[in-house]
Amino acid sequence: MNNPYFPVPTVVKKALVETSDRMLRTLELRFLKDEDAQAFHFVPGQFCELSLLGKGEAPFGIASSPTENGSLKFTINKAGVVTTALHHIEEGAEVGIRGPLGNGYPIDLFQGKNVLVIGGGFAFTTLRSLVTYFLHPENRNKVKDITVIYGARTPGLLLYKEELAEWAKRSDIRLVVTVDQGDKDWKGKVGLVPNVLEEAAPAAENTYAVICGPPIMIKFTFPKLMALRFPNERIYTSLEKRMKCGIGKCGRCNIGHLYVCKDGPVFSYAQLEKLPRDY
Amino acid sequence: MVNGTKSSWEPRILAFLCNWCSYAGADLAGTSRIQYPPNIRVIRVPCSGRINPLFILKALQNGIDGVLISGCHPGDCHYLTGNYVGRRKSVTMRRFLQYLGVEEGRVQFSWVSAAEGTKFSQVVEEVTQDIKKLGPAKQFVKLED
Amino acid sequence: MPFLQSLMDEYDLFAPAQLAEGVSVYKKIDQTEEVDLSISNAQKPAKEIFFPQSETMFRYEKAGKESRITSTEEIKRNRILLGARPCDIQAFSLIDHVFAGKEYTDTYYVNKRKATTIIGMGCDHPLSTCFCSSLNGGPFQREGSDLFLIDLGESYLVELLTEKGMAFQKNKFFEEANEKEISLAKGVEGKAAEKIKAAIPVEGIEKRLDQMMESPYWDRVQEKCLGCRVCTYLCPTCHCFDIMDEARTNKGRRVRNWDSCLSSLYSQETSGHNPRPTNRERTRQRLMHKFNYFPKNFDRIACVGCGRCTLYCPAHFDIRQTIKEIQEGGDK
Amino acid sequence: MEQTHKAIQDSIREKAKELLSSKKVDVIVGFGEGTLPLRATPIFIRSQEEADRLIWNSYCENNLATYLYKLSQFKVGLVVKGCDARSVIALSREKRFKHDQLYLIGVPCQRMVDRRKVKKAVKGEILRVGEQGDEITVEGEDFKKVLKRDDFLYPSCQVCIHRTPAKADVLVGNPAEESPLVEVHPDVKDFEKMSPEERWRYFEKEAGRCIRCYACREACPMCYCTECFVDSSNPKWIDKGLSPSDVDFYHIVRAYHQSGRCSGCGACERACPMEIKLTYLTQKLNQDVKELFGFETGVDPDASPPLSTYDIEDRQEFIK
Repeated sequence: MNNPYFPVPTVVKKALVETSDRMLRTLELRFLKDEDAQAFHFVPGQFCELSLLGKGEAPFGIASSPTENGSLKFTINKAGVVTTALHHIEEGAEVGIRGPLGNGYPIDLFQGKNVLVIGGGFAFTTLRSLVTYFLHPENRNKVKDITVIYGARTPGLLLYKEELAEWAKRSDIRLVVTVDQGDKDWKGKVGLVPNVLEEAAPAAENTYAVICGPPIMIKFTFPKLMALRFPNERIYTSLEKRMKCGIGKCGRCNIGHLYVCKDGPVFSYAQLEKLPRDY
Repeated sequence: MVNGTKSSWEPRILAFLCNWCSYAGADLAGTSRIQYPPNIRVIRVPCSGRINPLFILKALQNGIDGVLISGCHPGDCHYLTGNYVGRRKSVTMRRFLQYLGVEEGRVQFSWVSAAEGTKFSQVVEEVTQDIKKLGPAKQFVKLED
Repeated sequence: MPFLQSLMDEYDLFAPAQLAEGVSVYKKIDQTEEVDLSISNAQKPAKEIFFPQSETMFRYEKAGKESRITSTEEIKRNRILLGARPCDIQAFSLIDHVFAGKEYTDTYYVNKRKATTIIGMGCDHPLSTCFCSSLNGGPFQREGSDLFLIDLGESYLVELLTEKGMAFQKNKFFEEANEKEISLAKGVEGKAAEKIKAAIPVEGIEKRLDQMMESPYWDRVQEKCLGCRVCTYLCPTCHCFDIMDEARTNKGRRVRNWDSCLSSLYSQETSGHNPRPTNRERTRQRLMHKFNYFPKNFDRIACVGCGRCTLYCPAHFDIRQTIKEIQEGGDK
Repeated sequence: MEQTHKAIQDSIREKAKELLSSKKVDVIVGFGEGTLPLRATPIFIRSQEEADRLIWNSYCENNLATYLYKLSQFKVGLVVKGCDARSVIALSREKRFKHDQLYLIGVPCQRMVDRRKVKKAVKGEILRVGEQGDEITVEGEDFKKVLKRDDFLYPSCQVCIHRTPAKADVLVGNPAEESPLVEVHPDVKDFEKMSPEERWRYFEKEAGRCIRCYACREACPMCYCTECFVDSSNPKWIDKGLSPSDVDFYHIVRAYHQSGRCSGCGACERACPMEIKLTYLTQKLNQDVKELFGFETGVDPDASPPLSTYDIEDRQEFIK
């Protein structure tokens, strides 16, 4: 029998500090064994438990896309014991991985539709996976217009800066990057995500919105989407809750009768509306 | 390591030394080339009043054979009263451990000033002898299971 | 006790045993004298046999950048759980849903469950706090047992109920029961059933709770709750756990320990946000999980009416009363 | 005794009604009827009409001061026994609530009955309990037994010499005579007779039943740390499993942290579902603190907690 609690070994291929405050670090992991790599199939929006023996485990959304073969990316916010340790490990170090876990974004539903991606701060990780997935030549035709609105508090806190620059050059994606507060080198937009959304949002018809960000951003963005006449069924978000097992056993991440780890982390607002406010 | 044959066994003793007196005393012992047993590992703390009883228990749990806490003599505290407050914690904790049946001598206390290099070496000598007599700590050690 | 010894020769035996006067648990038996079948409602329920309070998931050893993991999931010797009462046994069928699961199988739990033959035992002295009969159970319910014992004073009537049970058909300690013994057993059973007077109205409670998420009733419920974990740890159906590493330099183990939704840390996020910041949300979670969420997922109430939470709560919180109040619409 | 209880109960109700109607307090925290024999339960009364739910009997064993942290936004009328009042005074020294937030309804305590001891005195489940003078009558399906009340008191109650609250805004009932039934806590006495090895074994055996439910901690009014050392993940003082060393660690530190703060109420021990003896630890610490520093928790509202102060002449013969 397969033991779902067993971490599969990977090594850190590359590590990169993403932000000026040095609180976010992206790890690129490669499976130690080929068979593990081959058995690993995921969709954007799923997550993994990363484990450091002796420190413990913590869940992270997969930041890379299934189309980027060979390695997995995770962007880690330094906060607790495990994440701090993940900030200190060096390239070549071993990291255990369990996953992919959770449901992921409903990619099939997006077929033939426009996609509006709204991200804030370091919650952009699985959104990067989603965008990268659809930008892949094999998948680009699956959806129509892709609009990405991404904001951070300052320019230094933006994730994946090089990729953002590349996306900006492309014609098959509309990218709006905004910061709450610019600096002397910042030439882009300055403004809060909810406000930028008002200006930059595509028409709600035929469009799915995917939104991930800090609670305060979600709180103000959601009414704007409503005002833009996005129906609840077409707004998706990825939730975070304290998790341990990641497979719906240990209990703690439930919202009502659903478990964020197993039945989520991606939910539509239509689903959330029916659930208790327990998150 | 904690276990080992009796002949080769050397106790590991953890010493919490206050920065201003006992640590300087240990330093003086060193610079004066006074010999003392190499069984102690030193952790420098700002003041003997800084010692949280948790430190003592944690050390014993991790397999340390003895704990020494040393600070400034009464009246000499760099923070005026830290060692006095520490003294109350020491006496109550010591009595409590004794009451519970923890071997006497596992946890010891001393006053050593910055000028007392010789006293420091004597204290370490005594403590080491006491702990050697007691043998390896077993009571509180977390076993691998 | 040659019968017990014969079981121990072949199996790891688990049975109720007393740890101190009036305090008992289900434990692995080292000496037959430990077994005390008169214990009907041990403090800790029998769930521990399949889901220990603290369980090593694997051990690891690190050498340089490499590491080696050794699993502890395998059960090497078959097991017998002897003397569990029907409430605890019914609880297994509830937490089976969680641990066996559809998508993921919890190998630790399932391996133990499969390797175990359950010798249940009729509960001839139910307490006034017992309300198993209100929850599809009963003091002599056989469901879940492979063999079932009924205490006849001088002997036990043994019923072989399942394939695992039938394996005992030729056991040299068993004799064919006669009419008299069978009717005696029926008498014992009937008497016990009569004893359970408490009828707790659980009918429709799931629907009732659907409407009560934001009810002020929870303010009342939480008032006297101290926020300890007694009711959850002693509950035969509570199954939450935490996973932690216990490290010592290069070696260590990953361990899972019981956890409780009544602890504030349970849902505390690293960011500082806690979706269940007060006792109100936490006591609500406990009751909702048992009487609303669990039924939604598995069509069964996650309570077997053993009464332990009521008996052992330091603030004397009585779940029977709470159920009644909920059914009456809460804040009354 | 019954009469005393009844009289006290009436006075509590009367006082509660008065306090609630005059809006001097928002809530009365007292005891209500339990649903099982030998038990009372904490209740929270917010209106005059409900005040008749308040009771007083031999089973009002909880220390209600432990609920104060939840009620920081309210004016609270708190029913306190002598030991509970001592906790309140100790909490007040630690500035745990606002000066005018509390109204103490003090009850001179008749010492509480140890429900477990009573249960163990009979075979079978107790279904009814009565009390007459100094006798307790317990009845079950097929038995009826009369017990001498004094033989069934909690150990912490047997040694109590502060039955009358040292501080109360109103005292219901006459001050109790302050002499202990026994001089030394029986469990401390037994424990001290043992050799060090036996003592350690006994301690480990008791602690060995621990299920880490933390009922002892939560029942204690003095255990209010925002983050208890057992819960801290960084530094992680101890692991969360059942390794004897971790469990011993917890019990030593939980008890020791009560040095000079414990009122000796025994709530920790009463809360434990595994019946682990705990007051032989805290009571010993109380004795030590009294002997070494002349301090008793919550008796003198102006005395500093002993471990937060010092005396130049403190003992130090154990220091090299």
